[in-house]
Amino acid sequence: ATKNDHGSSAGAGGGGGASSDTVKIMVGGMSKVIYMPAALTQQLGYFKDQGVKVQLIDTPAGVTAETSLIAGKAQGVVGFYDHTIDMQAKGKCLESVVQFANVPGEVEMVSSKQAGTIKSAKDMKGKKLGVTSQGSSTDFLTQYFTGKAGISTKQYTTVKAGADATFIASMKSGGIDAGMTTDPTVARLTKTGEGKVLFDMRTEAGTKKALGGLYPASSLYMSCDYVKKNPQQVQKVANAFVKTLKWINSHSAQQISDKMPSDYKGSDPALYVQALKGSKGIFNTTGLMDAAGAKNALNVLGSFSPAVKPKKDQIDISKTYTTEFAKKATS
Amino acid sequence: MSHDTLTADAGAMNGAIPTPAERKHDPRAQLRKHKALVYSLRAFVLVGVLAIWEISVNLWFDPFFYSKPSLIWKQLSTWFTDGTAQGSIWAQISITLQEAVIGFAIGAIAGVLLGILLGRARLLAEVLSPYIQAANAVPRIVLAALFIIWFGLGMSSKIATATVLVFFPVFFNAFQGAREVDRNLINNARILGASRLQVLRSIVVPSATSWILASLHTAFGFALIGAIVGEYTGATQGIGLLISTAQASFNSAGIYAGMLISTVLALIAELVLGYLERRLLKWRPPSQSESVAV
Amino acid sequence: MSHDTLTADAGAMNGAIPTPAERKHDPRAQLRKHKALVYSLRAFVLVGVLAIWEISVNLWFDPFFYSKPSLIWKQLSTWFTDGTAQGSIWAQISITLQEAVIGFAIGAIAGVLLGILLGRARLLAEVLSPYIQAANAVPRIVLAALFIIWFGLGMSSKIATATVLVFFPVFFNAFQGAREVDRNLINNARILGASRLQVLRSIVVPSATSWILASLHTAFGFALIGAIVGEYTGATQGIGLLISTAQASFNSAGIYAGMLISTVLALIAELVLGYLERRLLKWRPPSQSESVAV
Amino acid sequence: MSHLVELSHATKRFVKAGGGIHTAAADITMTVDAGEFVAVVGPTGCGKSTTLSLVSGLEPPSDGVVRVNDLPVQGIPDGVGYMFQADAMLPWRNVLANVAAGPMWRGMSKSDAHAKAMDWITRVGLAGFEKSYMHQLSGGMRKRVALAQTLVNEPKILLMDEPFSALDVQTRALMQNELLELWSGTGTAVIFVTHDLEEAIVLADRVVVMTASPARIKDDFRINLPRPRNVEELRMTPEFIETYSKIWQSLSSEVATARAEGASRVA
Amino acid sequence: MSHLVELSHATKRFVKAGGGIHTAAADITMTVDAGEFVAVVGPTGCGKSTTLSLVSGLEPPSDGVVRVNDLPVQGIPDGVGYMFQADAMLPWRNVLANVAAGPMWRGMSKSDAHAKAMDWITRVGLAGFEKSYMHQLSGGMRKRVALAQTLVNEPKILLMDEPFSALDVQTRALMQNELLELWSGTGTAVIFVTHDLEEAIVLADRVVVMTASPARIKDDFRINLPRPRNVEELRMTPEFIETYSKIWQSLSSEVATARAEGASRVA
Ligand SMILES: Nc1ncnc2c1ncn2[C@@H]1O[C@H](COP(=O)(O)OP(=O)(O)OP(=O)(O)O)[C@@H](O)[C@H]1O
Ligand SMILES: Nc1ncnc2c1ncn2[C@@H]1O[C@H](COP(=O)(O)OP(=O)(O)OP(=O)(O)O)[C@@H](O)[C@H]1O
Ligand SMILES: O=[N+]([O-])[O-]
Ligand SMILES: [Mg+2]
Ligand SMILES: [Mg+2]
Repeated sequence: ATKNDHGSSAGAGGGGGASSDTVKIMVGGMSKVIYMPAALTQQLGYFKDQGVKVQLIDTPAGVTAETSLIAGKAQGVVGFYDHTIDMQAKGKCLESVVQFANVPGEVEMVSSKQAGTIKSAKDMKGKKLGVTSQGSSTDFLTQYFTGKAGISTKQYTTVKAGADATFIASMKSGGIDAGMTTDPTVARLTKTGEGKVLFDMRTEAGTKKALGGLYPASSLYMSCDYVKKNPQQVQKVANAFVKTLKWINSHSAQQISDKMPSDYKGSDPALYVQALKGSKGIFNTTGLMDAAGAKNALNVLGSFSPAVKPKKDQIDISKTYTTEFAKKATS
Repeated sequence: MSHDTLTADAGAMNGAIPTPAERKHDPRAQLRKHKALVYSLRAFVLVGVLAIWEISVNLWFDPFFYSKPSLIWKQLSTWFTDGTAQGSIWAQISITLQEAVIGFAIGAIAGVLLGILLGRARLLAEVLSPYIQAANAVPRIVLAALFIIWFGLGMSSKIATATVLVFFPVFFNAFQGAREVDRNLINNARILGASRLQVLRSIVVPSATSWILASLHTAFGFALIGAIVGEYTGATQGIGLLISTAQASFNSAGIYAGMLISTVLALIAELVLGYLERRLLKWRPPSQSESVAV
Repeated sequence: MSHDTLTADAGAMNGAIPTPAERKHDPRAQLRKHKALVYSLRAFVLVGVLAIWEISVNLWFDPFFYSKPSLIWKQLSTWFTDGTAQGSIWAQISITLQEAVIGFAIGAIAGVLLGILLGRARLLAEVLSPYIQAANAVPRIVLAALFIIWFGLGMSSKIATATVLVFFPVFFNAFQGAREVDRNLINNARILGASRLQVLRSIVVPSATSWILASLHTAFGFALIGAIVGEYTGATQGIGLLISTAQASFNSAGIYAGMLISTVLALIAELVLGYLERRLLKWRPPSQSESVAV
Repeated sequence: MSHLVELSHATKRFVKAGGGIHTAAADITMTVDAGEFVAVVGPTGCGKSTTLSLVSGLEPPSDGVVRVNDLPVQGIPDGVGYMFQADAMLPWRNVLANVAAGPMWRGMSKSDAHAKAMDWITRVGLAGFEKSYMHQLSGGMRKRVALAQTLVNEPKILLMDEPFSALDVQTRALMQNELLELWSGTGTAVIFVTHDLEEAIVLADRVVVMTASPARIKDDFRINLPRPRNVEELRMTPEFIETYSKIWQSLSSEVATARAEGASRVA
Repeated sequence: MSHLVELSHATKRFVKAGGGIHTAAADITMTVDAGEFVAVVGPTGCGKSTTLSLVSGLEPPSDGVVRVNDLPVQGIPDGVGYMFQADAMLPWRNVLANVAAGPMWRGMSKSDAHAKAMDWITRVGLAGFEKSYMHQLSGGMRKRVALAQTLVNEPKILLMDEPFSALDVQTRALMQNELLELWSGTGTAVIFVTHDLEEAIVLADRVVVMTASPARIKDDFRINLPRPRNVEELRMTPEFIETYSKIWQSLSSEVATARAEGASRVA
């Protein structure tokens, strides 16, 4: 593996890895169900089949993944598509190469104690709403659906509740009244009855209800520069991922679970299967971007992200994704 | 009276005209001169580092990652004039400071008490030390998450993180300080009638003071880190959250600005500690370089 | 020869029959007895804590959040027999240990050198100390993220995090230790002909040894934390990643098991350090409670 | 046969550097009664300080028994005062606070303790230095602080390890006279280690001579000079000179042994 | 008029506890030539140690000049040896390593330094203790280690601050004889602080008497006793007794002054 010396990061295009035959892909939480294709492809051996060396690097913070990519320390990221829009606003070119899902896979959960009072976005006034982090996609999505209901960010409290156990504990103890999270946290809260689903953005219908359109999220994105310089390499990776997407579609949650390392299933494998069941539907089979969805994502970010808002009109959405590789992979 | 014990002030008041030699050796003038030198060198270092940073980022590096002083300054002035997304910057500072101060107090007191206790009680120390050693190796970042689960998202989880970070360095220094006490002093005190408790209070604690103070120098910084790591893991307010928000929105100037605020807080705490140290250790012989020749 | 300088062994070899009084006061037997006591008390504490944990979780708490010893044990045996998602557990341990050891070495050496240097160079200390103090208040968790940008995703960013965590406590103790040196000893050495460097090597460093060792007791724990925090921030291997995976999959037993492995590593390091300490400080008068009466 | 202090077959061994065993005091049997002033002399390094530490309870004997007030010594016996050979004052307290420490630890009020301490500071000639810290005093001044610190407690058993060795001749004579005055009639037992035979004879009821290492009791001379004694005058009397030469003979052969040993150990 | 050591109007002031200024030595003017043995006596706390520290270069004078080898003292002058009043041995080194430290710091090889150190350890009567650490030695033994440590360097200017005060009479006499033997003919200048007037007269070419605090030079007596001197024999000669009483008069009035001051300072 090549290590870039940090002084050369002006060439933030990520071309640093070009000479290397290992593709480093950062994953914003390997055991998160929405990023499951990463680990699953590895488990299925599809990278090897394609003759490409891929190293998956786990990081719980999507932002670390993206920063590493821009700094040229990695060649790809499995994470939220909307970061590519954000980065264009900041003058960096990233593009989604394989789009795993056209819905966020996020769920707005309401604590069961509040389930009686919070029935729609309008009821969020004065509540404590959990997000993974201020400034993150979950924060923007929350601002969007509350904004649509006429509630400004000043009218509720945004709480950084993290994901996982801290989220669950916070919901249980009343630290948050509602909050946005993914599987398996959703599955756990539903199973114990500590939380109820308010907006299910794991389905197209639920996403449209909450956001008025699709919102492509889980994806493999890379720096435009790297993609341009290494088309064969990128194609191999895309082939592997698309193959995995198809595999997901043709197998049951239980079968998928059986393929995954036991560590990802934690102490309750049944819960993991439950989570897969809940979220499996978000993945498409082609790896292709839904163009309208991409526009909607720009719309959401353009309303709330301090970085995107002022540049909303200059942003060329077509530069934030490519369907070239996914198309070839499917054919 | 052959004892020449005028204070310098009394001499001046008596209208005594200082001889040239006396004037040359006026310790206060020397002290002033030395202080001026130190402060100007400090300013020089600061300006130098900032200038190198600004220039090198302008010439070679990507401000996206490394930011630069002028951007950080802009970020700070935005925060201080327009406030932050979470409200007034002063509110954030006050929250983080409260968490750090409370965590510092609890951690330091517990560290000193337990350190001195174990330092003097050999069997207890032998039995417990592997466990304390082990506890010290628990990653605080994981603890911060556990504390949120145990204590909730409020201040208490951050205080707990700060406490834990402060406790260990203080404990280990107090422990060692208590063990290093000159045996002669203890023997003498016991002979003079000091009870075990009095030996502890009058001999062991003062002997360990410089050890404890040395650890406190690092400890407030740790308390701040604890509070920030706690906020970073989950919170509604505080500097840690500011940093995390800046990180999430790729605002490197914000990250550095947040860290800067935290370091300024640490420096202010250090001033207070330095004052305390000078008061507590005034009995100490001046080190060769410090002694003021008259 | 009225000097009664038989070693105990020589006495035995000469076939001298120990008098009852001698046998009663056999220092080695006493030592053995004391060690047995210590070890059994340690075991007692361990078993007690584990039992209370297990029972109270069974009765009152939610094992989802608090886990319990039996589950942790199960997790550990899975890891050690079936391996982890990232490969063999030994590989994880070895990676984390390498990062910690290298970070520890760099941080400790830098801390000792700079601490002693600044401890003896007063002006330098006065000029730089506010900056060092400030640097100490930078949250390591934020640094870990920065280090990934600076040093990449490999081991070096974790080593850097470990180094930074180790550096400060060692630095501050070495600094204080260098300042605490008995002035008489330095004067005597200078009179006897020691150069500045020789004074540093022969007087200052040995004098500061107990200070430095005290800080090293905490430092290896910090090195492990640094490595783990680094891995936690982004990695392909290591104990930190194990913990982070366990966290993300609600496996609280996994979190505790990961922490347990890290603490065991710290304890092993402590054994090594303890051995080192006894060797380096063998000149020291035994403390009252330790001295072996013959 | 109740003695205030009684050592019987007391022995003290240390583990030496290198693991060997060094016997610092061997089979010491001696008694001191209330009101008795016993001086101990012996070659340097023979074990005098070690013997005092046995009586003080700071070190347990390796063998034999040490009794104070008819009870085997365990911990520090009541009423013991011990002026160490080495400095042991608290560096972070000034002279006044150091001298007042004992009475305050024993429950006296601060103002009483300070008044009493000030009295003693004056007696040892350090008035005006009560606010000084230890590092600001000369060697002799520190010794006098230690003396005041010990005496302010009015001990019933007074152990003194070369208390006057750092003082100039006249200060020393003054201190000796002061000590005799204070002691006379109080019933205090004094064990006084010195390497100055003159001082031993001038002060003591008995002079105990110790052998070269390991210390054993070699001789025990009773000094029959009349009290109250004036130190300056006594020195010229024929009784004094006779006693001196008797004890000197006993002592000097020990010192010679000690020297010879030192030499033979290398050979 | 080239003297090896020359103090002219040297004064040393300290900042006292509480901020006042204490003059420890005032206007000291004296010279010492190569090969001269000067003893310094004076009341305790008058400023004798302070004067030595000026000559050693460890403390700069507050006023006046100190010259060694005709150069104003800055830092430690070449060829100075200084045996401190207080312990200053390295506790983490054993006796041998402590004594060998000086030669090794000055560039001697380890084996040579150890051989030379061992020779000196034997001369001071500590053979057999070379592996011991400081805390394992008696007070007198520690003093002898310090003596060996200083002499092993063969200094040209030897400053000694009460070197023999912790030794028993006979060891002391032995050490005195040894010192004289070593010194004679070497051209070494010795400044020897002692509170024992007998010792001063027996050893020195000149006895300097200092006043009560702050130390000034009060008298400077030349001792015209023939050399080589035998310490034991000399003590009984009429010349000795005459000299003793002359110096004693000078000294005792100072000691009395010091005492009176101590008393007056409280009133
Ligand atoms: N802690 C110790 N460990 C080993 N040996 C020791 C220890 N303490 C004392 N000794 C040895 O015991 C012997 C007697 O020591 P002690 O201090 O009692 O002598 P002393 O008669 O008081 O001598 P001085 O007149 O020089 O003070 C010495 O040889 C010394 O080396
Ligand atoms: N660092 C200091 N600060 C303040 N005062 C000091 C300091 N060092 C010495 N003194 C004072 O200077 C005076 C002279 O001290 P010095 O040690 O020179 O006396 P000395 O003649 O050697 O006495 P002794 O015979 O008792 O050793 C004393 O009154 C002492 O209190
Ligand atoms: O976990 N930290 O010590 O920053
Ligand atoms: Mg002794
Ligand atoms: Mg002196």
